[in-house]
Amino acid sequence: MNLLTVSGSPHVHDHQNVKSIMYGVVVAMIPAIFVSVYFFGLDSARVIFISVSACLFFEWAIQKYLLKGALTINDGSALVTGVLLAFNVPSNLPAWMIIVGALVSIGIAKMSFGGLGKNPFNPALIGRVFLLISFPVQMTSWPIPKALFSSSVTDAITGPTTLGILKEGLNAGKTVQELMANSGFPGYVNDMVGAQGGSLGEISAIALLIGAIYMLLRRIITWHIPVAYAGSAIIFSGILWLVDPTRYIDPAMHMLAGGMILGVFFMATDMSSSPMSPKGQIVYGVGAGLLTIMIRVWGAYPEGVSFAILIMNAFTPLINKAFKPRRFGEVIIKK
Amino acid sequence: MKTFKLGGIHPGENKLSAGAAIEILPLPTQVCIPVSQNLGAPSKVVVEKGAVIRTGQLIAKGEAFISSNVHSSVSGKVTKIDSVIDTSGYKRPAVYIDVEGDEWEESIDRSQDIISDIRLSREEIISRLNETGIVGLGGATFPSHVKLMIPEGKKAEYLLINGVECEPYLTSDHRLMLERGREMMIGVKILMKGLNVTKAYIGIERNKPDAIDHLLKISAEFPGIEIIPLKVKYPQGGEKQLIKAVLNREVPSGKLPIEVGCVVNNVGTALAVYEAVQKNKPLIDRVVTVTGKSLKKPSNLLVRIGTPVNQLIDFAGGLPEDTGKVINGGPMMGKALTSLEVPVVKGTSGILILPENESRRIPVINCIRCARCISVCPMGLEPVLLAQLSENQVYEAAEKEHILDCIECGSCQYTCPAGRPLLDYLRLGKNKVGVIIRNRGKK
Amino acid sequence: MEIIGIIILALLVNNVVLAQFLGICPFLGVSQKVSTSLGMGAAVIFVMALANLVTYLIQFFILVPLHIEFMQTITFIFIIAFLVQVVEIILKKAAPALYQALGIYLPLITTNCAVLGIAILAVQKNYSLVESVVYASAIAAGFTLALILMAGIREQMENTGYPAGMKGFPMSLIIAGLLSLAFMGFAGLV
Amino acid sequence: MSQLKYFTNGLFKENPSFVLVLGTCPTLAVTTAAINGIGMGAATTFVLVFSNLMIAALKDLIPNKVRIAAFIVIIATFVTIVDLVMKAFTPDLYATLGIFIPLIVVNCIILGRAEAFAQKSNVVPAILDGLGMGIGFTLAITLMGSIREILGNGSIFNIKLVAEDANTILIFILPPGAFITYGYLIAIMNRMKKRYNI
Amino acid sequence: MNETLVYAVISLSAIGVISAIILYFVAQKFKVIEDPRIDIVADLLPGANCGGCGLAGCRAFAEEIVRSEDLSKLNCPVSSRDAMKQIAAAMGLEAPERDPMIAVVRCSGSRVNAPQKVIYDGALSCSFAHALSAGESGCPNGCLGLGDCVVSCKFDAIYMDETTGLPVVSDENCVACGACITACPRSIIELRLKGKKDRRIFVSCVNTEKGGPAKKNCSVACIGCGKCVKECPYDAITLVNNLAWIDFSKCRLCRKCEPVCPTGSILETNFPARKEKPGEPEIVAEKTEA
Amino acid sequence: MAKLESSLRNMILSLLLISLVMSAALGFVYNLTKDPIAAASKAKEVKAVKEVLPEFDNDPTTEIKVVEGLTFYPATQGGKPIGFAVKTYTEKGYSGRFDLMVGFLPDGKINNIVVLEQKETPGLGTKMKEPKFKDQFNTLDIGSLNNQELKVKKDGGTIDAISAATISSRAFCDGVQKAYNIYMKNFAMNIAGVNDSTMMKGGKQ
Ligand SMILES: Cc1cc2nc3c(=O)[nH]c(=O)nc-3n(C[C@H](O)[C@H](O)[C@H](O)COP(=O)(O)O)c2cc1C
Ligand SMILES: Cc1cc2nc3c(=O)[nH]c(=O)nc-3n(C[C@H](O)[C@H](O)[C@H](O)COP(=O)(O)O)c2cc1C
Ligand SMILES: Cc1cc2nc3c(=O)[nH]c(=O)nc-3n(C[C@H](O)[C@H](O)[C@H](O)COP(=O)(O)O)c2cc1C
Ligand SMILES: Cc1cc2nc3c(=O)[nH]c(=O)nc-3n(C[C@H](O)[C@H](O)[C@H](O)CO)c2cc1C
Ligand code: SF4
Ligand code: SF4
Ligand code: SF4
Ligand code: SF4
Ligand code: FES
Repeated sequence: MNLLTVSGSPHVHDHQNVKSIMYGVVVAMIPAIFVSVYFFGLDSARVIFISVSACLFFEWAIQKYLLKGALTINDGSALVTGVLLAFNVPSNLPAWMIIVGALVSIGIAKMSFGGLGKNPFNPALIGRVFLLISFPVQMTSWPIPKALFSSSVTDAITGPTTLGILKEGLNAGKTVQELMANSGFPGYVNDMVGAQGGSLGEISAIALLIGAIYMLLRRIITWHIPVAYAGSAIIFSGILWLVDPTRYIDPAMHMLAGGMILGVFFMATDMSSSPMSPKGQIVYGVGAGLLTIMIRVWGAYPEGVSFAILIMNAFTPLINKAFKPRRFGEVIIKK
Repeated sequence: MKTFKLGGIHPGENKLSAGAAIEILPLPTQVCIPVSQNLGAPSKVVVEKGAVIRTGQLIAKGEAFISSNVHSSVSGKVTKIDSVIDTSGYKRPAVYIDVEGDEWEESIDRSQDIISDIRLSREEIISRLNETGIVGLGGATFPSHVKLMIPEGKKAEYLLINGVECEPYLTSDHRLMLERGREMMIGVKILMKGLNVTKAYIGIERNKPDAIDHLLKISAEFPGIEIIPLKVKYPQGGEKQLIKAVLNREVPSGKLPIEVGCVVNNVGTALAVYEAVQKNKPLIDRVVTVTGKSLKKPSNLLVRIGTPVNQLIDFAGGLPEDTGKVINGGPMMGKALTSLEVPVVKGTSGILILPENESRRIPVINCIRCARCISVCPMGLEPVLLAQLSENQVYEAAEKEHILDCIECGSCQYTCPAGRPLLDYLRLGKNKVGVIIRNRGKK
Repeated sequence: MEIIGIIILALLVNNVVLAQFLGICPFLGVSQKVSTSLGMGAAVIFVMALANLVTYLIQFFILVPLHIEFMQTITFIFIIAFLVQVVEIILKKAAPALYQALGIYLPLITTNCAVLGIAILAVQKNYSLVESVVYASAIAAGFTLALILMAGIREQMENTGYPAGMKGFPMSLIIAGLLSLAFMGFAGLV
Repeated sequence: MSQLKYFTNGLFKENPSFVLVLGTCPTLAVTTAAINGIGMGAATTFVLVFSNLMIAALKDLIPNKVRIAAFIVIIATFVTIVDLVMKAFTPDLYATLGIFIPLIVVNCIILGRAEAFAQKSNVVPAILDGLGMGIGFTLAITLMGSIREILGNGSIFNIKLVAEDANTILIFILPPGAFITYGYLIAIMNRMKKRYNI
Repeated sequence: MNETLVYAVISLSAIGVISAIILYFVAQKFKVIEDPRIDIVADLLPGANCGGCGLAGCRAFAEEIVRSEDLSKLNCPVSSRDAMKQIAAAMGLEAPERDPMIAVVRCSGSRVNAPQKVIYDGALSCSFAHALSAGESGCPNGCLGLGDCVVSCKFDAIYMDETTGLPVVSDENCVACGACITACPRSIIELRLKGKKDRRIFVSCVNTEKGGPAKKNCSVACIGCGKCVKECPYDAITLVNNLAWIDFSKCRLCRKCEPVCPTGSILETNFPARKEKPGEPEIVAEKTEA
Repeated sequence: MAKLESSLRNMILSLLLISLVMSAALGFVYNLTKDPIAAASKAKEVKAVKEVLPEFDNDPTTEIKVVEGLTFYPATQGGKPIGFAVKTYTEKGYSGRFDLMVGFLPDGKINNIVVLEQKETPGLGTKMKEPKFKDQFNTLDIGSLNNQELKVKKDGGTIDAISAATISSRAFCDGVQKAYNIYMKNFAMNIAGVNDSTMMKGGKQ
């Protein structure tokens, strides 16, 4: 007879594990990857490839030579970070900058803290913001995607994002309506399918939504953060829009343009850096939503998602402390 | 469909033995009866080595308030009074008896007749349960007569009968309700009388439709008893969850069900109560599920207390080749056994045999802070935090985070994708916090 | 509106710790626990507001009229040290509970360069008396904010564990760096 | 020589920036370029040496209760002197170091050394200690400055190392870069200390 | 003399004088009496806040010393004797003399000596494994090898020997704070006299089972045969519950008991090598203290 | 020697003594450095003026005129005005205010510009100091521009903004424009080379 195994209960386990969750996220990102390759051509495949390999390499190297712990590169988390980092940069970013971004994401934001699950900030976003601040020129010149259904990829021309056009124009004193009437403006439909300038993973709302639905169905993410985030952003931007539609963009455009959908479903939901209790997640989502709109409307940057999420990441431990789950039997029932 | 709201999981049910009728396990040649089988103080042995005793004879007397009598489950000769490593893993004093024949005490009514009118008074019921050593068979083995003695100032309104059997694999309660429903219902009536309540609910999960139908059918004969079908969700069998599911009342943190006017008993307990009160039979046997995917014949067996576990396994087809783990109880709350010689005790509801490939935990990696453990915890705790605090030995903080509320259901560890040994650390923490609180009391 | 601008600027955009590098020593030192960092924060807010009030008066009623602006550093720091000590002594006697909560941080404040730095900056910025005090309070609140965020993260790290090589200052500094990165998002709000 | 160890102490073993982690504000704030490190270091060293000297000399004249106040006056005087002198003779450097010159007053190193060392020792060790600490501080912040200047600006001591319009990692001369560089430098120092058992 | 100079001197002196006066009066008025010796004592303590003294940290210990003015019942295990003497001097008291102690691990049940009986697959915590009664070797008292003691030591004085799977105490680092003793769920670790030149003799076993079962689980278990008790010329060894224990206050390190133990469960540390008697199994080699 | 005890008298005396000595020392150093400091700041001004204007032989710092918050330094060569240096500023920089010295030739054309005090982001906004950006303004005649307005290309103007630092570039234009406007308004420049003396007197103080 074999030796018996002893352990405390429980003796059975759910079928989901970290690996299946992480690969689930990768699966959810596939539609967006296709859209970006369609619009930006092989360039975007190049960026994703470099970013993913660099992330995996740094994770491996740091674990092996610095932390000297167990090697866990195949748990999929570095893969997710790699793809998301790629999603957050323009498709024409030079290779070495992508590698710097990967080093920052994995080396500084993740492994310094001990690796998977211990990082207080979202690694991919730290990488992206680091790049944005270090290389503002390269990080803000986005190739213009080809028009929908045309065959050639116009990779040489760069131009602003939807939000960039609006911010620039509003600063110059134009009204929202004037800017949206302009012929170069992508418009709702293009923003939906992805025919807009932008980082390579954020352009197509539809592709991202498909992935998000997949993640929700597989219970990789819960509804709390996305709903709170998008909800508060819509309400806040809606109020501003009602106050003055010429100066403030309407909520629909806020949702479709820029990294909103990507951030709401893929980045704000990163488990390591977001609160744990449902209440906490709602507070976090609302905070991120408000900050995003504030930064977009009044800040120096046209896009506020990354910063808003990072700032809320900083608040996460405090939120965790303040918003505990409702305990069973917490309210003494007087009968 | 009624159920509790907070947390909960739905592990694979694997009720392999649900169709197997209860069989009587042949008498073993030797039994070993641990004399401390209930929650609470150990009992005092009242027989001597070499004594010849009968089935049902008292062998150990519970002397403290929370303790209970132990009776011989067989007739024969006491060969030694020593200790045995029992299912709890600890060495406990035990009486070893060599079986000779099956001579029962005369006072026990061994007929098959069902006696439905309850002749004893409330006080007599309580002392009868005390004499016959009835303890809760739902797992905690709390002496049943103590449960009937409602503390001063409290009042029981409802009796809840726990027919949930939410543990995967286990089917002993299921079979019992199906095959001995009527006796069980009389037991419920007795308990109602003992508690002086007029309303009882029997909660049963929907994965036992035949038991529900059967009890619904006969419940007409038992006014005041209502059958409540419940949605299948673990750990609905936990008494706090059951009360929430059935009555939507929440037992306050750190308090007992009586706080919200409830008393919870297991169906097996109800049957034992029937036998004790109507037939004067002490608790000397119980239904045990023996099951496992590789086991030839998953069964439900009526077993005498003290029978070694390996005899049950032999009866069910022998220990499979690929056995990796043998569990006393269900897969969620049971204890892994280190040896197959341990005796069946009053609290043994099942013997589960897991094959080698299912007996190891998944590899442990870093917590990814996914909060699944939080979302499944039926007590609304933060298992991840509590386990960390316990691992880092900051027990005072763990106490503040209500570690003692944990009912050790294991949902958190079941669901953790990183395979963290959450419940291990929670148990450890609870233990240490308990010690801290006791020491505080001393000062 | 002006005042709100000053507050947002001081609290978020130009956070003392994360953007202006003042008061880093206590920021790194007293950020192990959220509860202590709250105490420290409260003490700093109180002292900064008081110090700015007094230094403002000294600057414009003594130094400027007498044309001895070069004595600014020496008089300011002297006054701050003096104030802190007086507050400490009084608190210890008059409100022992408050002293237990805040008092232990007071000596640390003397060497918190943010107090002196902000007193000097407020003068340089030509703020009015009210603005100067508001500015100082907002700066101190910004200090507290950074301190609490830091403490929250450090408390969490204590629970989850982290590489031994990063223990202590390296860990705190990396967290501070990432916090500062996140706070750059507030750029341009005012 | 036994006196010498007062001097070498501050260089590595008790380096104020990397080991004691005092005076963090200037370490982070002025190290956007290597040259600033030298300027700030020199100014701090001057103040350290003279205030250590003064305090060691006057220690018996100062009653305990006004100890800190007296130290502060002494330190502040030397700081103001440095301030005035730099303004007069090195106006460009003064412009970059800005507010951090007056803040030498509250630099924890100086008051820390006054309390922990000068107050208890004689003039010569006090001077040596001040000098060692000051030079240790200078070396440390010059190192920080060099790293940040190279990475963030592609130059060192204002000598361009890369093409004029090449991309450099700008963030290193911004606040987050300061924190991160400092953090990893201390981590590396700790590791070295452990490895070589210093 | 010019004006600025005069103003500067006057204003600073005025501020200085006024502050000194205010400070003085405030200090007088709001004086809080706190024994200054607390600070002095606290300064002399190591500040490790290890709790080895049984109080909540070093400051509490200092307060307690000053309050009770009695050092004999208070002892900081971490402080050197010199430091304690200094404290005593500061207090004007005598420091109690105390022989140095060290933690000793009383189990030699390595994998080789105590073969594996079951596979343990749970949290890596001795306390937890103990609660499950699941030592892999089957010895109900032996070391579980999961290192709760290592974690508990604040002085890096215990480490796990990779080959034996047993903890080893370092002679240099251990300050006898006793944290590991509390941590070990099986009371395997004991504080014993450190011994001259770190020489110690002790029974490296805590198993209280009878000889048969004990031996079944572990080849170096103390079987309670009592040979050592008879051998000891100083009556230092007692046998309780089938387990021999050497009283270190009586033991004179004569080394007579070690060779007579049939299972080799008596351990000697840091003695010069004995002359090898042929044919005697070398069991001690399995575990040598650092 | 034993330490002095903390009696009131000792405390006051000791602090008084130290304050006295130290403030005296300070006052002394202040007096010593007062002139060099003034000289240094003047030298800086003169240097900046020299950089932005062609050769001159007067001391413009003695003839400064302050108009609408801007400082004007008239420069003459052999008594003949050869232009004005204007110390101007803008509040619109990325990090708030920065100061510029703009040299105007008598005809209103810009001769050269130097950046004085600024707090822009190193590596971004600070690129305005580099010739690549600021030399675009040399010999530029704002008067000949559309609406006489200086703008970056993004806003429909002629100036190539520093990449990723449009804000600083705009602010730079703003500062120069301000100087130009006030200069044109107050110093009634004779663009076609009218009488020099009128120009010199033009400033309304
Ligand atoms: C590119 C790619 C690579 C994958 N690699 C693995 C792998 O190495 N291991 C794995 O378990 N799943 C991997 N998967 C995911 C699985 O196909 C499957 O989707 C996932 O394990 C979820 O299964 P579950 O719901 O049954 O857990 C990968 C998916 C993709 C898209
Ligand atoms: C997580 C958990 C699950 C439980 N599941 C069951 C169950 O399925 N059936 C049951 O009868 N008791 C179950 N119990 C025990 C009940 O909480 C309760 O102790 C029992 O029903 C009381 O009845 P008794 O005293 O008759 O045993 C469970 C307890 C816990 C903590
Ligand atoms: C840390 C940081 C510092 C910046 N500093 C400046 C600056 O000094 N000057 C400037 O014009 N823009 C600066 N910016 C960029 C502005 O926020 C803005 O993105 C830019 O001016 C837009 O101009 P563009 O259209 O040329 O990209 C900075 C951005 C960051 C993140
Ligand atoms: C739903 C989900 C979202 C994730 N989002 C991110 C992300 O935004 N950035 C990232 O670096 N990793 C992300 N990850 C991967 C993983 O959580 C991340 O590498 C950890 O933060 C590393 O500790 C995500 C994982 C999941 C399951
Ligand atoms: S074992 Fe305890 S902590 Fe875990 S889910 Fe159950 S009640 Fe919650
Ligand atoms: S379920 Fe596991 S991985 Fe998720 S938060 Fe809980 S402990 Fe961490
Ligand atoms: S080995 Fe034990 S007694 Fe010795 S220092 Fe460590 S914890 Fe304390
Ligand atoms: S000595 Fe005790 S605490 Fe240490 S490893 Fe062995 S069982 Fe665990
Ligand atoms: S130098 Fe220590 S706080 Fe600034």
